[in-house]
Amino acid sequence: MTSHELLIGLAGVLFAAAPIVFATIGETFTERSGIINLSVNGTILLSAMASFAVAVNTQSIVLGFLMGMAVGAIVALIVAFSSIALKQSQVAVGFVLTLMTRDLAYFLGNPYMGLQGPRVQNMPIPVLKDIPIIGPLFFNHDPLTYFSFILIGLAWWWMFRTRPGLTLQAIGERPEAAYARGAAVNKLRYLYTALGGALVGLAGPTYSLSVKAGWKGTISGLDGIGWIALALTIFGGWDPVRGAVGAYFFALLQWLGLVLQPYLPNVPSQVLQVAPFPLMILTLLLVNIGNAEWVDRTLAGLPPDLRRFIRRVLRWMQVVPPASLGVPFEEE
Amino acid sequence: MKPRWENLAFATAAVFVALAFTSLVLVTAGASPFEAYWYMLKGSLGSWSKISDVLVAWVPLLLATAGLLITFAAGLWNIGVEGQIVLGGIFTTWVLRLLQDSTLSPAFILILAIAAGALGGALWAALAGVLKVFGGVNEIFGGLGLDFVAVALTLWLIFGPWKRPGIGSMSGTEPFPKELWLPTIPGSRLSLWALFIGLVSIAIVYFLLSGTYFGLKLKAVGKNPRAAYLLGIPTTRYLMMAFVLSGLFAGLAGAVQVTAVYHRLIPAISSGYGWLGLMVSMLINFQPAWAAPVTFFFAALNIGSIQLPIVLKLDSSLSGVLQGALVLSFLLMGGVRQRWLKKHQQEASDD
Amino acid sequence: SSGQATPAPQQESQQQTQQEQATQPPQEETFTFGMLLVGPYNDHGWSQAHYEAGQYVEQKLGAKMLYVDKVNPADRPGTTPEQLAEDLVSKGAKLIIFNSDDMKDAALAFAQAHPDIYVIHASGDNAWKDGKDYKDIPNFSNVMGKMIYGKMIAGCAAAMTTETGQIGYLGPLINDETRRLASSAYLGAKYCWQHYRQKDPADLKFKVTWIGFWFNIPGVTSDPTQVADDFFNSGYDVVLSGIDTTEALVEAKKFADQGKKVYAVPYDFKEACQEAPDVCLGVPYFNWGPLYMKLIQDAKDGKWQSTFIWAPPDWKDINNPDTSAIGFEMGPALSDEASDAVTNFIDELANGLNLWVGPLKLQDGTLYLKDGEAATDQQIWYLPQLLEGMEGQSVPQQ
Amino acid sequence: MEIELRHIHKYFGPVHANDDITLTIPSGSIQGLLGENGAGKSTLMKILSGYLRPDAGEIRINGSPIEMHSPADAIRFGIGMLHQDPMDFPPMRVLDNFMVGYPEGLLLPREEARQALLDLSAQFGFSLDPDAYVESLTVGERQQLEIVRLLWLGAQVLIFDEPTTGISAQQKEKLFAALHRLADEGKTIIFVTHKLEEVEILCDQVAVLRAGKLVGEAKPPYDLDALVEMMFGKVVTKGERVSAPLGKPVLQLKNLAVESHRIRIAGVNLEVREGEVIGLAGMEGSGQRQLLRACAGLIRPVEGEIWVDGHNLTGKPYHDFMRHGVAYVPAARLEEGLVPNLTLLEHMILADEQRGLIIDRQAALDLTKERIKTFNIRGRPHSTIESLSGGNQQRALLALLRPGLRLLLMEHPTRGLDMESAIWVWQTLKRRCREEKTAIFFMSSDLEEILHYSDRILVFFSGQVSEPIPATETDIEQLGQLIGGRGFNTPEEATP
Ligand SMILES: Nc1ncnc2c1ncn2[C@@H]1O[C@H](COP(=O)(O)OP(=O)(O)OP(=O)(O)O)[C@@H](O)[C@H]1O
Ligand SMILES: Nc1ncnc2c1ncn2[C@@H]1O[C@H](COP(=O)(O)OP(=O)(O)OP(=O)(O)O)[C@@H](O)[C@H]1O
Ligand SMILES: [Mg+2]
Ligand SMILES: [Mg+2]
Repeated sequence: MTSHELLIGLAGVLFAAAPIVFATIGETFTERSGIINLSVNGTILLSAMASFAVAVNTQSIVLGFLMGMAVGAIVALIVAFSSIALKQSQVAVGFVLTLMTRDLAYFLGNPYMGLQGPRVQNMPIPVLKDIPIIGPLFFNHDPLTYFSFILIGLAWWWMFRTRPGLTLQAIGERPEAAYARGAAVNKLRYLYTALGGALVGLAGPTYSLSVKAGWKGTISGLDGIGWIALALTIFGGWDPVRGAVGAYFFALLQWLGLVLQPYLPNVPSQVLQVAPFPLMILTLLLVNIGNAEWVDRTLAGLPPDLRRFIRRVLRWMQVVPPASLGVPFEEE
Repeated sequence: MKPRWENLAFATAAVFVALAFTSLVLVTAGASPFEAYWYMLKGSLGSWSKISDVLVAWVPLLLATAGLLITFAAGLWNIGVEGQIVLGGIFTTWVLRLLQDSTLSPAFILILAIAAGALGGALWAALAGVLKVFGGVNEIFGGLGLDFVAVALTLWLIFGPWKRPGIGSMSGTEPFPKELWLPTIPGSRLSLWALFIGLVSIAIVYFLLSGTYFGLKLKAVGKNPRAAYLLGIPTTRYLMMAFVLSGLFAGLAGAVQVTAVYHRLIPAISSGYGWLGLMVSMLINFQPAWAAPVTFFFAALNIGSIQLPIVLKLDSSLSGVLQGALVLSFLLMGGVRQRWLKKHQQEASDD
Repeated sequence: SSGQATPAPQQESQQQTQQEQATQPPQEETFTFGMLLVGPYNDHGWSQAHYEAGQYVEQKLGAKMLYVDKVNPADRPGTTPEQLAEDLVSKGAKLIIFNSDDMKDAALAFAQAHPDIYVIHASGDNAWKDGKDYKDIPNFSNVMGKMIYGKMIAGCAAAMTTETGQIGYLGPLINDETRRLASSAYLGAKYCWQHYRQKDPADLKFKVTWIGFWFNIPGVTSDPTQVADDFFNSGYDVVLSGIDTTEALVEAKKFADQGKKVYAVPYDFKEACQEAPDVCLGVPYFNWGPLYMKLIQDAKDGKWQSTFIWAPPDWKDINNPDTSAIGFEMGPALSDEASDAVTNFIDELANGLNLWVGPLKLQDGTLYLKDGEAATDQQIWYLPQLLEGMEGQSVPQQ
Repeated sequence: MEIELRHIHKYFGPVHANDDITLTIPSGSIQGLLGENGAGKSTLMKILSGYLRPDAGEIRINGSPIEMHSPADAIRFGIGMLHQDPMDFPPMRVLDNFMVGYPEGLLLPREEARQALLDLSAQFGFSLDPDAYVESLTVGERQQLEIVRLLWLGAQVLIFDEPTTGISAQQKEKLFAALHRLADEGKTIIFVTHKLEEVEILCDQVAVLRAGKLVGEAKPPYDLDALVEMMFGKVVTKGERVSAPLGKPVLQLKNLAVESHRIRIAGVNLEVREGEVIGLAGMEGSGQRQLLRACAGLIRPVEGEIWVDGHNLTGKPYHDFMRHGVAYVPAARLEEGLVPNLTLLEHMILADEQRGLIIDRQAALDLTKERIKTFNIRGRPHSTIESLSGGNQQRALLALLRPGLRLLLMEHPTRGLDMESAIWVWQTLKRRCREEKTAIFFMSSDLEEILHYSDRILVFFSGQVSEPIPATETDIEQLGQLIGGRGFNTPEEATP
């Protein structure tokens, strides 16, 4: 494989990862505010279908995207509402929604199977695209991919560098304290759930109007993406940048899975395709094992230096979820 | 006061909401809701053969649900159940392949194979359990990952080592000889043996969770593991047992799929019964007593929905929409109900 | 037609008795047949081709079609094709079409369980007396179009168009059928490359990438979109699709919009080109209508015989909807000289040009056909590997 | 600012937490608020700080009624509250904590905030590292952080809800000095407590709550007995110190060392004998919890040995300790001690040892009823544990303990209980010591409790452990000094 092909291939990875980046960052926002939206997988399918349908009927890509984001936001708000107002389990509601929206997409999307819809066009950035390496890698994409790049930085900046971002961390960490300091906890939770949902919804049209243009019902090949995004949110330790890195890693593995096919004749193709999932489990294991009680017990038996060393390593890997993730908060 | 009629009222309201929503969806698709429901009913309970088909689908769903009720009792979201069903199917197939040419009696081979299926599911669940209990990996994502791995494993086996002579095909592995099928009622696909396994399993689970120390301790561990530990309950052991038992029933579901439904290993051997089982468990608010009827209803919806494409040219994923709508509206109505009760207590205490 | 195996005499007697019980209904009542489609009836691919053939029979014959689509365990959990077929029978179907290799066992089991119902299994070989697993079931027939010709023509169109001399083949999963079709495409491409473009076969790159299934399943198959992109990115300027979905075409369009000169050839369905006309070189498609027409007519008239039909195109006019089992619809993107060449190639085939003659070696170098030896239908049908000169895997990994 | 609370009512389900409270707090003064547990002090203050909304009544600032719907409003009116348990964000850094809730601006005013933090802490002699993590701070430091934060926000009315629980003697002095300064600057201070001596040295006037009602106000010089009577409706006395005769050793700690990523305790040698009560004194997080847990096998020691009844149980898990008659009673009842959603009955079944596979409900029911009577728990066998009052939850917790225990390890056995309940709890505990020869090993942040009920006392200071001090040979002052670290300067001194 020539270096040029490699470059193009990697650019393709960045392109293919864009929707996963959207979904992951969206979920990161939602969960940072203390709400788990488990409906991601179905939401992406429904928003992909709905936005494609709208785009086909109106021939307007923009309307399509708006539709997709609206769908995402609405589904997410159902989760938020049933948790905040009705005190129902977020996991339960989210899980039902993920299955229901999926079937809804298949049912309502039937008439749009295999139709030809509009597609987002590539938009190379004039001068920049000619820079060696950087150019083809980052500046020869469609607007969505650019937005995915921007979003990563934007999300990180918002969460860790702005005052509202600090409040966001606070309401997810300890809502009662945030409330005592004047934060409108539940209003904000609605807001960020909707925002996160909209970003998840954005992933739909990014597929159906760009990355995997078209709607093919059960064979669209989108089922499963949402779960990956959810896992990446944890893997990223609720940090948009780490989450995005995870998304790129996943897309990269997928790509390697096929470019390596000829070179690894004895490796079943399924192995490379499914590799991200064991890897996901492994990473979750690494970032969580530090919290396990038996580890402490075992460590206590070890000689002091080794013990302290391992402790330090474990604490370094550890990711700690927002303390009130999934816990509803009742304002007086 | 009178919670009896209250519950009834809210339940009916929930059903009504769900039907209303689904009808709306149907109308959007330009179909007559009434017709759709009618044909689904006819297609599921309209004749004995239809009912027997529903029962065929009912058994594995019931088994998966039975297992899930145990993990739910322990406060665990065993989303790995899909993979556990698959592994049950794989292990069963494996044993059948090993022994089908042997001189052992078919009955004996079948028993071994089904036992192996249970074992397979239990092992796969144990894996998720170890990750959760000793690795702190949230069972939802551990299980989910293992689900994907299980599917990949199936495809690999079907297109690789276990592929049919010449062709690896989506139709799965070479079907097993008839004598290795669970005997069915003549003229139907329904196996009384499978039915028996299903009913016994749910009975066992009901008994375990309602009457025994094991069930109560499991509940305690589920609701507050740290307190349970201080009360002297071996928490980790109980969590692991929950996983293993749950996986065991899921594995049985897989075994039934292979020995009584498809008679071979197919790529989609789980038929999504794991997901459906999770839905049912939520719908019945994790009470074993309701598992049998509600799973039957869901199976009926699945079978009945086949009429939609045949008669009305509608996509049968509608059944999934209806099932989802039901569970969702029951959850939401549950919330509404609690608010309502709270408000009434408030008024009661004020005056 | 050539591929048809005529039933042996000693068989006919029992088949007669068969038809006694099978065709009682008075003629005037409209004949109802059922069809089980593995995919969505509107998938713009394999299943839709069957579905429209059914409609064709409906209006030509005044027969009535009942169908169920998405007949696969993933989409219809807890149901088996037998069960669905019985449902159709209970609604009056006298003949059932199973349209996928995946329903092979179901079709056989059903046929054996219902001797009074005619069964057609598309793409199977159990009714083939000279086949590897022949089953003697009077009410069971196989049909298949000789897509090998369609693929040869597609390959030719690719070879006439490619500028880089690199042709990609987007393969589904590896089995006899898919090997057979990919290889046919290669043979067609090689022939036109060599004889019409006067180039050395050694300079023709023909690479097959298997995604692992008929369509994309995230985390399970390779992503056809990525595969197509990868082809186009690494210098392959024509991609032939062997899968159910149209990623090759869609992606070709994307690259074309970016100013690249790339093309694609979809598969299965006559109108497939419409999804992206300006990059479509044409589509080799199945035309099941005439085949079903014949068998259903026979069944209706009580002339049914268990047969294996592997029908070649009608060489007089391969796109004749009433006579040709497979066809090749030229695409808008096919240049004039290229289309002339393709037409020419078709004529040569019509006049008996056979590309399945030796010397041909298998991918691992073992001899497949001696010099001048013509392959038998069996040799072609059960092709054990890809042919020498093709890149890509021949057998699924163990 | 002058604050007026007029006819405030607040209900929690059945509980009338605030019952028609009317109170005027002049500006520039320190107002004390006195009352037993559950009297309604926090509730009233939470209402004043907008955290809770009153069911009836109004709040006036400088004579004009104000509308308050949330803490945000209160902050706007310049009212800030230091909650009973610090309302901060342990995993965040001090500086971030400081900035959470800062009203305006899109960007974080990092530098400005850092300056303000350092300046303000300097003014009050606090030492707060902006970049430290809050979880690594002592309760006292966390309070200090809250105080400077409130001042930075420009609060004119500062509410302190029991700020002195679990802070050292010096920290307490610092705090009081700070409060005086603030009052002198014209700020209005409200100081919530149930410790009379604090009222005495600090408050310009005091109001007393009982069972949700305002039962009286007083100005210096205070008549303490009168205040006590107002608080409890009668005179309450702890009664005589009683100690059980000591028997043979139950628990032996040999050069024990415990370590967590936060703190390390080393070289603990101790022998606890039958019927003996040992109290662990010290600020929260000084290591007493770690030691207590180690003695139950909940934490594995890194060095040394633990012997129970002559069995070496070092490194064994808690359940092995249980088999040797050890029981552990945690402070966080609903988090660690009891199982929410389960009923009293089910708790009894779980605590009782298992007979066979199937539960004999009737037998269990009888047992539960009997226990409910003996431990006079206000609740029914089928009432869920979380619906019980704190005190009754504590009673339930004691009712779950099996008879014939050898060693009982307790965190804050009477936290959240009013005096009467506390006294009752100790009566039952002491009875165990006498009749069952049980040894008790407990930690508490209430020095009086430790002094009054222990035979010997261990004092902890940031991981260092004092020699056991006979309770009869020491007093509050000395303990206060030790807790504050005086006489703890060198490890040698701590553990010779
Ligand atoms: N969120 C709540 N839900 C139910 N009851 C509550 C709640 N908060 C307080 N109460 C009840 O209101 C009464 C007053 O509680 P409050 O916290 O004001 O007492 P307090 O005077 O602060 O006691 P302490 O000295 O222990 O802090 C108590 O009976 C308490 O149980
Ligand atoms: N989380 C809660 N859920 C339901 N009811 C509660 C809750 N918290 C408190 N209550 C109710 O408020 C009443 C007082 O609770 P609380 O624990 O404050 O009692 P208290 O005033 O502190 O008395 P005690 O001295 O027994 O603790 C209890 O009777 C209880 O029913
Ligand atoms: Mg209390
Ligand atoms: Mg208080």
